[in-house]
Amino acid sequence: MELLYSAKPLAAILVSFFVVPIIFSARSENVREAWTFVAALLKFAIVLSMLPFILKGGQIAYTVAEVLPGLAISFKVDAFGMLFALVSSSLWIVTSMYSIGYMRTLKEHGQTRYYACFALSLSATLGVAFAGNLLTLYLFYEMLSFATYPLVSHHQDREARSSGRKYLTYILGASIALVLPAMLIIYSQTGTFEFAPQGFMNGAFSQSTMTVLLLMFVFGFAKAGVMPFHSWLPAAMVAPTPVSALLHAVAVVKVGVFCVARVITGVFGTKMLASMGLGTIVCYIASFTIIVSSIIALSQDGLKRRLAFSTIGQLSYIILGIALLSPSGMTGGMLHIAMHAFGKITLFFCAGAIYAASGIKNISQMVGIGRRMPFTMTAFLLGSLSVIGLPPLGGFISKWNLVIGTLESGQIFFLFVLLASSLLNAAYFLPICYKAFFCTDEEAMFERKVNEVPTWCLVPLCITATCSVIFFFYPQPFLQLAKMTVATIIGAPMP
Amino acid sequence: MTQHFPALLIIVPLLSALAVSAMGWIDRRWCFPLAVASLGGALAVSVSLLVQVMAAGPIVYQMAGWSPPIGITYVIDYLNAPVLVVVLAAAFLNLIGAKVRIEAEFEEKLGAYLALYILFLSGMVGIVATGDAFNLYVLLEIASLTGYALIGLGKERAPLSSLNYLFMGTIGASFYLLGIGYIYIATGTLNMADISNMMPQLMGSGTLFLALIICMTGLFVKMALFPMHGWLPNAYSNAPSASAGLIAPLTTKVMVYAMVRVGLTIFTPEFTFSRAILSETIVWLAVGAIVAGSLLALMQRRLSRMLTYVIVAEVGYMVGGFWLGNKTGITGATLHIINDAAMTLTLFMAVSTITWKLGSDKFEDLKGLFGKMPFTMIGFVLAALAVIGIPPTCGFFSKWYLITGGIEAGQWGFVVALLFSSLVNAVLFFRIFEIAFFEPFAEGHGHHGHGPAMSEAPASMVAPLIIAALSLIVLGLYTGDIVTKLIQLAIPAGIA
Amino acid sequence: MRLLALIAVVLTGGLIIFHTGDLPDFGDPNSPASTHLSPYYLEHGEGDTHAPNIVSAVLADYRGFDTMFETTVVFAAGLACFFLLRRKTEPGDKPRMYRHLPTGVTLRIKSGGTFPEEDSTEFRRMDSHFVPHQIIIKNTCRLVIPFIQVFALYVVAHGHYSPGGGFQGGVLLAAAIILYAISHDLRRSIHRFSEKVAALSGSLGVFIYAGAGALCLLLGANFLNYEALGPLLGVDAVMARSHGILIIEIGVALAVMAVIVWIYYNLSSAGKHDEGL
Amino acid sequence: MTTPIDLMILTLVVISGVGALAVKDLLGAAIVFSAYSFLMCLAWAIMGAVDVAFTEAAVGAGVSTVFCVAAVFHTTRRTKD
Amino acid sequence: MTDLLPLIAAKYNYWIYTILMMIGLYAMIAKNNLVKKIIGMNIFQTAIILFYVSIAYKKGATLPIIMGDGHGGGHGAIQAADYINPLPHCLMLTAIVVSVATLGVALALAIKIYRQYGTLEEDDINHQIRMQAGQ
Repeated sequence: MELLYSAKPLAAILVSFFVVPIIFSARSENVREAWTFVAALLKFAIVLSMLPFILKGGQIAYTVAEVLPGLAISFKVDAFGMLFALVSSSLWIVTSMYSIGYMRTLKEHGQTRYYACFALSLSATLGVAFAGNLLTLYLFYEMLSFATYPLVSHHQDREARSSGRKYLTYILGASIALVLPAMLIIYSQTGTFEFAPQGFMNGAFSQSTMTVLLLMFVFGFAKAGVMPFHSWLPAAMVAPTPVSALLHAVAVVKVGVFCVARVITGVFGTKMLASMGLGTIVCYIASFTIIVSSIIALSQDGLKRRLAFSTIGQLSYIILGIALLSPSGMTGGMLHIAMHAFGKITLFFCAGAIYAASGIKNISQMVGIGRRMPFTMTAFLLGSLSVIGLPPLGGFISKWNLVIGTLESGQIFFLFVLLASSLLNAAYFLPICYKAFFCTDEEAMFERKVNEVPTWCLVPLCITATCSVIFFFYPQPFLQLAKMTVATIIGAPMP
Repeated sequence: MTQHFPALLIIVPLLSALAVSAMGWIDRRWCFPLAVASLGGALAVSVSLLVQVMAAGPIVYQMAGWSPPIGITYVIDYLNAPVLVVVLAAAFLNLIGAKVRIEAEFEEKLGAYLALYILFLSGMVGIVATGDAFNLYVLLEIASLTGYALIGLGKERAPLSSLNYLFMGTIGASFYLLGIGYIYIATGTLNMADISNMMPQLMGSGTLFLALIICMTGLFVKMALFPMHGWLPNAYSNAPSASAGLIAPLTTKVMVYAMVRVGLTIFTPEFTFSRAILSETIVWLAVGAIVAGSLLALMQRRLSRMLTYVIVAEVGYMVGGFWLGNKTGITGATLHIINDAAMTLTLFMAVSTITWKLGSDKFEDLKGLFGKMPFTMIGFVLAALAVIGIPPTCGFFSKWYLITGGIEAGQWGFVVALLFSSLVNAVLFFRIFEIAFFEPFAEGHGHHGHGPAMSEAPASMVAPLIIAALSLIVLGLYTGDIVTKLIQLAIPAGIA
Repeated sequence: MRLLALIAVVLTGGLIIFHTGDLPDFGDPNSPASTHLSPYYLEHGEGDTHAPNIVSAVLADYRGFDTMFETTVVFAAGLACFFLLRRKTEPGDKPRMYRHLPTGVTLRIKSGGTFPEEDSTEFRRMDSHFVPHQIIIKNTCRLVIPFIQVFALYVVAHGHYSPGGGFQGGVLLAAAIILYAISHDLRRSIHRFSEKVAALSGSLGVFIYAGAGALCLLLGANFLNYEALGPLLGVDAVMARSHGILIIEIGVALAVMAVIVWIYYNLSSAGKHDEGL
Repeated sequence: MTTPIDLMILTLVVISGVGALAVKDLLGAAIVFSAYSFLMCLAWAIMGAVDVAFTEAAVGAGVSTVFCVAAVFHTTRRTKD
Repeated sequence: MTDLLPLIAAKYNYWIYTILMMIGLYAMIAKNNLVKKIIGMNIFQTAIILFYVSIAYKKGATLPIIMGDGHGGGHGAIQAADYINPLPHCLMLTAIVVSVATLGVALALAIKIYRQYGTLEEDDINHQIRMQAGQ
């Protein structure tokens, strides 16, 4: 494959970085939000401009500075990174549209800070997506943690503080206490961090050490929400809904998963893991998370909390898919990043819309809301179907691949895990939709005055919902990107 | 003229210190411009020296024109050229940043204060630049004496803390002097290079080993290594913040530099690390320093006091890194001298700015500070990230080297201590961020109006702070160059 | 605490005493200390600097750089004491004692009262802790002080040939002034040799030293290399070094005298420069 | 035959040093300390360090003592140890 | 006696300096009165000076003042062994100056402290500080 040296990745990252001072210095709200849009569109455009080259099987690399001997802050855009970058940058546009509606409807304070931090966290996200080596990955991972803290504790009340504290304790603590040592040990042995299609361990460690290191990474990237390092996510739901939508359904959590995937494929190498049978361990951890989180989700009454637990489960799908180490499994996992993103963000948008329109957070009070807010609830239905993984929605494709993956790797147990969890998903989503639409008038809990949310909120969630329908029929370019990634991994010669 | 730059490094501050103190009696308005000009000049000289060294290798300057063993020489090499630049830059930034405070607090004694300030600096510069073991002692005393004075005129407990500092400082300096005496007995010379030439014949000498121990003890007292750290927190937290911003970044780091110099240049590494028992003990002392410093910092309820304990821990980093005795560790220690100076400078300047506006640095008074003083807090946050060790700030990379060195040397205690202190630092600083981020709570679901009105300190205070803060990132990004182009060359070949 | 200190001290002392065994015997002429570097000074010292007193030669020339900082240390100490102690006091913040000369009555004027002006002929200010006038002490000191000063000047000027030099001479000069301040009273000596003069001449003294060095540098030689002064003074290199030594000795003497007096003023009056020892 | 004098004086030095620290009156301590300095200066003179001895005589026995006395004069003579 | 003396004399100075240094050190750490501590500090420093001076001494050598004809004529005729080592002497001149400078600053601080707390006893001062902190 040919390698192209270009500053485009850096540009894509810095766009939203440089918009921050402008946002701070903006005079009026409109100017500020206009700039946010400009940044989002620019970012997306740059990412898009790199797409064709990547699809041709190329890679784009750029080195900023060599900070340690033989170890630089460098970017490398490959298919996998591209996939993630596409998802997050495209969804930022939608989300910023949505946040304008949401924040203005609720008259939130400190909106300038809000938009600035949002832009920062997007920079960090793309940085992770394009990271060329483990150091860069870690760098932007930490940057993301800090950039999102003000967003999580946006309301600046006691609840926000305790949640923010929890958020940082988990994410920062895990990354410093687990990931950093693991990186150091690896570096002191191998002396490099450059991701390689088959990893760069080359048997530098014994099996037991490898196991410990792998677990340090899987748990250390706490953003992936693998149990028991998951409970920051429900806590983080105190944030304004757009934050939960983009960050805690797409950017942050997916960054965690992405990091785990990167480490598994780029650092350890699938063949080595397969030969040592370490993938299975991760699979078991993931499936445990999947089942337990789904069961917990059933018991949640707060809509956002339920969504949060569902997210935890879905994240573990991706990890499971990667850790299956079988072609379709990995394809499914990577594809699920995109599909789940579109599905889940729709759901969050809807939750936010309901709250903005009626001030309701709890599911038990949502009986009959579908009549007042038909569009919203339709979108909600589509989103939940996609997350459950039913045709004709995007979620189906990724889950299908996952199922095939379990068969390929011949581990039937995980097939049942997937099916069971799908049933559970259905169990905690469909009742909401049912109650929302089908109920007698006296059951309906809404007096007439509740109406659809402002267009600023409505349009985005319709867009995302439609997208997740489209992706069922035309899952490009994500499918191809995922396949290409898998091809490079599988097709690579043994080190 | 360029061949005289090493001398100018001292002459410029010295003469201008005299001029400033004289001006204090004649026309006080000239004091500050003179001081700034002299520091700027010295800074420029040091930068050009750095360039010269990187281009043409070490420079040796013979004072009074006497060749090395007979006369005193100044040696600018890969090790101290960057340290010189950092020391001067730190003092320069702090002077500009503290202008408002100095003129407000010492209007009567402005001349004396600035003269002491510059003399302190010239002492520090001399310590870094000199190639003569005894000359180092004299300069040490200059820096210390002026330091006591700079601290002594501070808040209520300052005189007592300053006197304790004076006692400890004198013990340290005298021990160093004694060590030099033992070296002199064994070798008959005071010139560093000359001594190191003689070392190979004297490998087994007990006298020299005693000299090593005594010198190191003295320097450890001066740099406040763990058991001897008692004087530091009081002295630094009670000092006038203009002085704290000068002394806290420089003293301990320069002392660590002196330790590196004594260990690598006077006693060659072969000798310094020849007794495993010594190295082991000191590394464990460093571990103690790191752990104790971090824990004590957790107990503090005042920003400046907390930072002083952070310094105690940082000293542990550098001492431990050096006494690991392997290339990576020493690289880390040397790199950390530079980085830590920058971090401490930024932190103390931020604290000085905050106290200037709020009149206090107690935790409970910091509420809503992000709203009040955003720019100051940006600087503070960057520095905090550096101390915690988050890339791409410089703190991460020196810590990186230190930990890798610890792994190579198999000093797991040291490695664990470093990671532990990173975690503790994270807790420390986020506790503050939290207080500063959340205003006094308004009940209900957070939809209350905007934060407190922004009341930022004057630009003359904030701008240097921001510059210092940005330098942290720049240093971080250029770590590769600093290490490969300077520090690696400074470390003698004798080290694995 | 005391026990801890005792243990620490005994351990350190034991360590050092234990090691004295390795040291060369006291006064052993063949110890490396006496054989490596010092012979050069002894054998070439006079030839290089034309100063038979080798200590002066080493002090002021070979290691002149150290000595410059030695002077700076004194100067810094003076600054420090001034900086720490000096308090401006306006008259009338505390009671004062006066003697009415014609009648010999002592009277105490409380704060806020009106004081007679400083140079009044019939009132003389007295220290509040009154020491009876001791005519003998006063006059003896009057007698002795000039001789002390002459001797001090001799010590400074003759540092090349005999023990002594700028520092000792400066201390002697200072001692003379301090003696005056003690035998009479602080105010009068401050009147003679005021604080400002002390401070300025202190920095002037150090300036003479550093300036001489810088002058050499301007003349193209290394810092403090007095040979460069030769053409200026119209003598050969060796004599130039000798003269250079003299110049800086004078600088040191000036600085030390001024600063030590300055420190004494501040210490003896706790920074008020009002009533001293 | 300088040695016995040498040893004698050094012993005296130690005694006076302990004395200076033991005296219960600060003014007395200052004076004893000046005696200590003077003995020390004698010892050095015997060892041939005339310049050092000269300086010590002027500084240690002279100026230092004056400083100490001045300080004591402005603080207090009383002490517990 | 006469044959015993040299044996003692060989190391006597080093013992004395150690003892003095330790006395000073002990006073600095354990004494309670600040002025006493300061005196201890000076003893500590003079002890080290004594050490250097002892290094410099040579048996059967005279003062380091060349008795040549005064015009650099001493060349070659000078035997280094005849003169005491001058280098430590001038180092110690510097050390003495430093010690007196330190003494001055220390006393200044002591006066300042007395002005503030009205006592020189460390434990009283600490007690007062604790009282203030208590309120």
